[in-house]
Amino acid sequence: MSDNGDSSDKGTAVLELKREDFVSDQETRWCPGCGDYSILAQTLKTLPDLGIPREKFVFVSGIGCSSRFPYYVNTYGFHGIHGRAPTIATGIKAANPDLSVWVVTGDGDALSIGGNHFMHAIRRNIDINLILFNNRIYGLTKGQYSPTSEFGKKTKSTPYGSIDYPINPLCVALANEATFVARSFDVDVKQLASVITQAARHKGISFVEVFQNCNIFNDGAFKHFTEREFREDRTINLEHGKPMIFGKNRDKGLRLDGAQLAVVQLGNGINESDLLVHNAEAPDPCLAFMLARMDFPDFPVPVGVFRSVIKATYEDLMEEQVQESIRRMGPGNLETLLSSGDTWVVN
Amino acid sequence: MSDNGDSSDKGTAVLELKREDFVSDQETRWCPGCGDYSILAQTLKTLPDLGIPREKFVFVSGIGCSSRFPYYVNTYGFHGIHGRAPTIATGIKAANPDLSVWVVTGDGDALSIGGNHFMHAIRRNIDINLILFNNRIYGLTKGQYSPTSEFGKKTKSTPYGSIDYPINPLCVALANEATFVARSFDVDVKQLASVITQAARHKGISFVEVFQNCNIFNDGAFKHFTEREFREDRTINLEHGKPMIFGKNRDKGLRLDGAQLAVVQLGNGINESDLLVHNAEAPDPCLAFMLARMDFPDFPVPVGVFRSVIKATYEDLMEEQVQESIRRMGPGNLETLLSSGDTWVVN
Amino acid sequence: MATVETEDKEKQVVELENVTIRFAGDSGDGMQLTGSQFTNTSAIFGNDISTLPDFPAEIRAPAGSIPGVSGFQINLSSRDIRTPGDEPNVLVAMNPAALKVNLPDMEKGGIIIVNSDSFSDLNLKKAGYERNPLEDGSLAGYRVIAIPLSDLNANALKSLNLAKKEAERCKNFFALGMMYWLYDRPVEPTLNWIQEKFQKKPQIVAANSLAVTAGYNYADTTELFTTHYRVRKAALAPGKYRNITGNEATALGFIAASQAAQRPLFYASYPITPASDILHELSRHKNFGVKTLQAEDEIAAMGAAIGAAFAGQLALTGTSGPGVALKSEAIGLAVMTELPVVIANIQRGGPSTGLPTKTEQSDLLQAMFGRNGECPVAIVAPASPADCFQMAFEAFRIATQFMTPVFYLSDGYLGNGSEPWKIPVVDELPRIDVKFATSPEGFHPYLRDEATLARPWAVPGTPGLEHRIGGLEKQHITGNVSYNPDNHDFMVRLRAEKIARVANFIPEVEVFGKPEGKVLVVGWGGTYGAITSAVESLQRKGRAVSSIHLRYLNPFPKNLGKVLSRFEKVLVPELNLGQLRWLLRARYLVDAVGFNKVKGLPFKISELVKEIEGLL
Amino acid sequence: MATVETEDKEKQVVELENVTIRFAGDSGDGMQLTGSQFTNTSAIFGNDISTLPDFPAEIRAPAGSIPGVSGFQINLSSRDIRTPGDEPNVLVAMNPAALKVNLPDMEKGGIIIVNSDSFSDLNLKKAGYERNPLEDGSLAGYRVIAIPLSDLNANALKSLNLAKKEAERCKNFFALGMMYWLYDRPVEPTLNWIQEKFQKKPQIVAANSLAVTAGYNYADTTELFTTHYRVRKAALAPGKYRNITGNEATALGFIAASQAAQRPLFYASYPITPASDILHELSRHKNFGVKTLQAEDEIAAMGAAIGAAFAGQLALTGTSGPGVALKSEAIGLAVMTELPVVIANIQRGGPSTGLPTKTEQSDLLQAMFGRNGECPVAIVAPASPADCFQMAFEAFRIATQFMTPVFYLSDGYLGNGSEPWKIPVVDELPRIDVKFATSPEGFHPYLRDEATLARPWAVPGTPGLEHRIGGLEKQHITGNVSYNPDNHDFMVRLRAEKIARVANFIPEVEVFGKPEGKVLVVGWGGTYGAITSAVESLQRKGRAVSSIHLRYLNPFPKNLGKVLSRFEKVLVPELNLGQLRWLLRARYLVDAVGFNKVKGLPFKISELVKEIEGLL
Ligand SMILES: Cc1ncc(C[n+]2csc(CCOP(=O)(O)OP(=O)(O)O)c2C)c(N)n1
Ligand SMILES: Cc1ncc(C[n+]2csc(CCOP(=O)(O)OP(=O)(O)O)c2C)c(N)n1
Ligand code: SF4
Ligand code: SF4
Ligand SMILES: [Mg+2]
Ligand SMILES: [Mg+2]
Repeated sequence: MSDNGDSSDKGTAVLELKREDFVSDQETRWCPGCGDYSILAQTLKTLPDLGIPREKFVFVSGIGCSSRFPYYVNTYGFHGIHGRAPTIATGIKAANPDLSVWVVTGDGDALSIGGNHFMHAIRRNIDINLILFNNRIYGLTKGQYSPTSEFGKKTKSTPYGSIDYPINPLCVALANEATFVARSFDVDVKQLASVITQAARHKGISFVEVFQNCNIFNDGAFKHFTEREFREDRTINLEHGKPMIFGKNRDKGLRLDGAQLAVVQLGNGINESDLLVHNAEAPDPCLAFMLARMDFPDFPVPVGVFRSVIKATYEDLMEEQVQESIRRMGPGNLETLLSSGDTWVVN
Repeated sequence: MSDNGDSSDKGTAVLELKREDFVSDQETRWCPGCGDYSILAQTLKTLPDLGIPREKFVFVSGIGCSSRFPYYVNTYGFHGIHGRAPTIATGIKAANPDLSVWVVTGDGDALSIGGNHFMHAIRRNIDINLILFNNRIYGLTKGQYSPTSEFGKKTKSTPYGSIDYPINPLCVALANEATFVARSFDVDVKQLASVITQAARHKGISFVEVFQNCNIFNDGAFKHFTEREFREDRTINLEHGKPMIFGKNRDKGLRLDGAQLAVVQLGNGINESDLLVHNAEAPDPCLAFMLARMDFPDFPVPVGVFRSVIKATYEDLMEEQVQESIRRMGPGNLETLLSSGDTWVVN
Repeated sequence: MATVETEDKEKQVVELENVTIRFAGDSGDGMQLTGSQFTNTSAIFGNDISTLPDFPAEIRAPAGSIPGVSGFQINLSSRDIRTPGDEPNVLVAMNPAALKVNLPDMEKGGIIIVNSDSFSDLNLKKAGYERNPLEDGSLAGYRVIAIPLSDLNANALKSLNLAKKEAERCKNFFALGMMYWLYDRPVEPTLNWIQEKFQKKPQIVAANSLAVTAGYNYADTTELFTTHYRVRKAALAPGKYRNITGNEATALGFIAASQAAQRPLFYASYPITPASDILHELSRHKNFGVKTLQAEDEIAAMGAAIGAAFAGQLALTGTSGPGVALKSEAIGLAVMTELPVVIANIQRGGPSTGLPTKTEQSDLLQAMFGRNGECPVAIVAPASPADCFQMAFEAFRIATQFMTPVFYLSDGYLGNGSEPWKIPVVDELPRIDVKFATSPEGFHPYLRDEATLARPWAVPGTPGLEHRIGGLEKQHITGNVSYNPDNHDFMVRLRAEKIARVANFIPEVEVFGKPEGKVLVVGWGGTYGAITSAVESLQRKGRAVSSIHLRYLNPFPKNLGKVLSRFEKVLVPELNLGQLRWLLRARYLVDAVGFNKVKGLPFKISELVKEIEGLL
Repeated sequence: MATVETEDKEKQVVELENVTIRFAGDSGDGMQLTGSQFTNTSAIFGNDISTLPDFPAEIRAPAGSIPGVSGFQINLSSRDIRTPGDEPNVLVAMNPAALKVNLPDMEKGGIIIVNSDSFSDLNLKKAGYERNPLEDGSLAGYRVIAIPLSDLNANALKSLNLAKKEAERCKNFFALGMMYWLYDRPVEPTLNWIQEKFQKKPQIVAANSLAVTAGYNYADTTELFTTHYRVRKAALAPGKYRNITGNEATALGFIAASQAAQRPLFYASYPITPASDILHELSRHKNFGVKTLQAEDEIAAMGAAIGAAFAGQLALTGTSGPGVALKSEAIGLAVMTELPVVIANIQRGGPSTGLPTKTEQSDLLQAMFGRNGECPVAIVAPASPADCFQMAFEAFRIATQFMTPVFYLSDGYLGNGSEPWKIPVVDELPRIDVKFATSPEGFHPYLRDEATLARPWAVPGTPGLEHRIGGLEKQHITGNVSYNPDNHDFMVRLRAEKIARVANFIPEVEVFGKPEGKVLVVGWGGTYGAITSAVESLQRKGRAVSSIHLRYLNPFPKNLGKVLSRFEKVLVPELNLGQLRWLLRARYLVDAVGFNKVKGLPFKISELVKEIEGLL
């Protein structure tokens, strides 16, 4: 009794889809220079190639600058309330597993007011693509610190510096055994597009953290590792099956010393074979957890796909129980149901 | 301007405190045989020895069988609403850092409705002792599955089995960089008492998960490793500075193979020196994270103190900003404040 | 109570028009089970019945203690009744605490059957008795029948040589058997039930069955009982019946709506007393395409329901007052996005955690106004356990016809109470026709139906209808975000008008009694039975009182104002401080007076009669 | 507008009683800054003023676009005024979009000053103009003064050879300078302000200062301006004044309460428009012992406030409507535990996310009823930006005196609007005496004060007073959990009575005008200024209309019923669909009629005058 319906037949012919088909008629209302534009652009670039008819996409968001996203994508969209996008998306996907459901959220939306739903959507492994625009600030409310803001951050609400320690969204996702965990940043458009595509293709919860510059309230929050000149030296792109090498000259790598990661310089005795080889499909998330905790300056900032494993999804398990019940008891008969239990007749 | 007041002088003479002083006049209303009794008993045993006057204790709880706890302790107590105990406790501790604030919560209370507050209390490292009574079921509402119930659990609300994957509270705590993380279970009273004491003495958030048997709705949930005959073989008690040995005959241990933990049999070539030595004070929580993920049957179930590190606490940082402001600007003068900015006089 | 003497072989039979029995004992004594067995048997036998379970506070209390007492009251009658009865005529008390707790409610001179074996010094102490009430004459005003139930039961089961504890567990069945004899009912239905229920445990089948028959035979032979009683069949309307609780009827009503609308039911909920049983019930019927989601909290449940509604399912969430408080922000989103979501609130004692296991009607104004902004929703409320079926059905009929959230206000009394239910004929159920938008031709997400002002239901997956909705103010017709001042004013009034128009699609309120007179009693929700019975008894005495019962609270039925205006006085009895009264006064400027009881208990007919007489 | 001609050396000066000016431009053009500078200067100069900022929707819109327009309206007068003015007499439009958006509000024949440099084809298109309004004669009805502001400003700053973009940024100061000349105000206050503000950036100080003076001189010399205007000092009550916004006054009021009570202020909040400024303001005053906690969400903020109240601090949480919805369950807990917590709701357009940056009064019934169970709280609401100080203070006075949560209902109009504030003399502020329980002698957590029914405030850390509270029903006096039916009924009524008694400790409502007559206009909150001005103007014409303004919404002042009864008609203007009206009707059975505007904008005096006249 699911909603798959027959939409796919009369559905928009998939192959013909172009970027333009996904551009809505609403004018984008982000500040000029906002990192959100780039994420929107890469998403619009990705959608046509997924082989999914346009009408089967649903973009759900909470509240925040980032959460304006659905208005700019010409698919079904739901601009929800603050922090609750994962719950709305869960309802949509559970009701109709045939849809491609996306959540666009911010660091405050997902990790402050929405932290609990974030955690539970992940642990249920419901097949949703959850993209977190992390600008380490509350943009829409004009510049208070967020759960990902660095400790001691001076903002409108913390003139003497924030006193809570930041949350690492990747670690929280991994602690909840997220089956797909990735990270990217707004200015590396190629890598961003590839990560979004992989997230979309993954069946199960796909969590992508995107470092996004808020040039109005938190400008340059990431530039110490995103700027061209030292990007290669200060970030490492995790690629499944590849050794963990980074640096302009591809001369640095990651190695495991005991239970600790270490940055090593390649050459004089140390070569590729000594380095960790990234296995995104490892059932055990512990190494991914270690990688997720790496940060500049001690380590390169890791991006790419940390984890990608397969596990039965919430909506499939739910649908299965329905089908299984029908198989076992037959399709529900209302008459029988109403008169179940002890009955008697009065004439 | 904090509330420390002078209560300590006229405070109950600490040294004289006995268990009885902490027993309230309310009759306990848990089912006979409930694991909660044991946790209460060990807590009552612990409190007198902490050197804290009775009036400085505050026990805060949410809703659930476990959350009835404060009524049975003759200190200040607050039986809150479902899932919100950490927020109330945060308000109390932030308002008056001089108090010893405890949160008693259940697996549903802390991880289902209260998951977000749980996470944020931990990441703020506010000096609260948070004891989670994990019976892997909703007790008070008479037996629905909880976030820690095993996958596929048949309960009143899931006659065909639950379809969400369980949360590991220790992992979530560690992902949020909890400064004190421990685990115990109701029937190992000595270990339980020691863990509670260490939690109480730790400055900063202290998170303790206690496996607790609900003999009415989830009886025997833990007996496969808690029962005397195989407890030593199926659990391992983590002790700081000690090698990770377990087993009736202390003949099994844990070793690190690459980024993986492995159970090894001592003897023929393998001896203590090959085993991991537990370092609860390691700044990096990754190994603790690995240990926290161990579970029966592949591994022994780990108990004891996983992590215990020192980090500035939320309430101290908050108090410091107040004192610092006073130092820098002098104690606030209302007259000056009211007439700050451009003023003019009308005669 | 008209009693007729007749002859029986050795013991006399007394005919009763109706009798109220209360079973009371320790939480562990299985009183709820005993009560419902007696209820079923009586129902099947043909009596009209009404029941009132009374659970102990959520936490289990120690055995034998006052807080541990669990009760179950049954009113059975040969004429049609509407309440579980004001005062028990008979009390079965399995221990001293049960006696202590329930004695105050008893009819003077009533029958008290106690298990004398349980009156140990320890149990007496636990119950707070200095002296044994069975011996100190304090029960002089009642007909006390003290029976060594535990021993008798143990002896009866000797043959099975069970552990003492095992045998003791059956003693409620022994008591049940006795009551069956005393009220002249067959033991078979219970024997069959035991058979089925414990199929896999022959031991238990044997033991329980033996206990029931032994109890029956004991009562038959012992000298303690000189008479037994007969309550004849009631003259119920012809049809097929079953006994049903309000929560069961609610669940079935929602499933029926889903069948009538040919849309799957989606239930997202977070457990809470007294609503959890709806989740338990619905989760068993997945073969009807029902999907149930136990959410991480009430907000998530509401969010998931909104998502499911957007996706085209019959979306439902259920909770109690505190949960509604949490959902309120999200309910506002459902109002702004104009999606059909039913919010079932099984009310309990408030404020805050309040009295979680007791009944109350104090969430009406929360349903009306408990959101930010001008945020109107429709509200319906069932009048009796069986009526829950129809009003649950109505909730979805309105929600889908008007594309609006609808509050369904039941309560603990309705949810846990039971009565015979005339099972509706499926083909006679009203249809709910849900039409999805399908054609892009002139489609606009906020274009409206002229009669209902409902916007189209355009579900994801439909080609060409891609659109975006959300919580920001919507532009009329296009549904685009609009900050235009006039548009906002227009939309705020339009949302209000849409709900007002629901009044065009609900029945007018019917007056019970003369259409005018001195006093009109106005009720809503679970107080229907008590109010109607009270008014009826006064009408029999020729008093100028009538009553109406509102099952539609927002909007009100169109004729309500006219009806109110035809009476000198308006009395509004409520299990709150006067919430409906408040609405009536504001809307109709009628000087309605209240009769308010906030004790976690339903009204007694007698107290209503007294109150009404005061106004006559 | 009484205008007096006088002689000036070469340009004539016209005296005005008051003038309404609106600065409008792109979000990036610094209009809020320009407006507040003009405001301050006028205030210091001695005019009475009232301002109305109008922010664009939360999201930044593209430069030059309609949604990107930001406005700031100032009403300055030589007599006392209460509103920002109905229709601007003067509009300063920095670009076509600003003209397009604001023209409809303009007084016919008013002055329009535009930056002609910004009327490029691109900008015209962005604003949706087919033709250039400066050329197509569409502005014939106004006195248009088109000035190449950008160029003039650029030239003026040449000497500093800044980047073009840099210079362009100063053009608002150039415009400000012009306006200073036009309205005959000194430039010094702004020059000083620039000096201070940009100390560390001498470049900017130079540029901005230069721009201001250049603008002033340009206006002085150009032929475009033939006259300038003078608005004399207003005859305000003697005292020391400052210009203050409602949100600032609110923050100061709470700090003042904390000082008066000698208890530290604890503010827990989650940012939300338009309440965030209170968090920003309070977080700057930690040297008053103020602790501010930015919580993870509104529920956590409420929980933390409850905890802080339990711990003995003046606990405060602030938010807007959607946040209140989330807090509602926890507010119930504060009611049950009877702890003093102030909940500040800076209302905005609803329902749901609604119109986040616009003003509205639609959360009154939510404050009254938005919780499960019978859950009464006290409610106060300031009447003007400056009044926020006193009512914030009052909120804590009531909360601590009665041990109850108190709602403080402000709104976006009050919060962001400003007016001159007569700074109170600290020693003349009322005292708030908070007494903590200290002695175990006969201490009971729910023992009550006879007059107020307040329970004792016994804070953790006090030896011998250890006790436990929570959300379950409390036993009278002992505060132990109680499931007793009569106790529940008693406590429910007692909590209601406690709030009712607040009426004994608040001022009676004063009638503005004659104590009886044909029409009584009843208002609350931010509509005070417009209503009073409208009524006053009609009274001047001798019409039989009076008004009252309610700053205490629950309970109502004791004399309210009597006051209402003395008028033939009662009109209740509200920026909602009639929430106060609803309460008045229910409570007093008075047939109050409403005048309701839900456009996210304040009332205009003129529309109120018209409405009232309709009833006279
Ligand atoms: C219930 C509720 N609380 C608070 C707000 C105000 N609010 C809107 S967005 C936001 C945070 C935005 O930060 P983030 O999620 O990081 O998104 P960003 O704007 O940075 O993209 C807040 C606090 C709201 N809209 N609703
Ligand atoms: C807002 C709200 N939602 C739901 C409930 C019902 N409720 C009470 S306790 C509980 C869960 C109890 O489980 P847990 O936290 O594990 O505690 P336990 O009883 O197992 O000790 C629930 C769902 C409530 N009291 N309040
Ligand atoms: S405020 Fe920051 S995040 Fe928001 S739109 Fe502007 S630049 Fe982007
Ligand atoms: S239901 Fe379970 S958890 Fe609750 S008191 Fe009983 S045994 Fe303990
Ligand atoms: Mg952000
Ligand atoms: Mg539990």
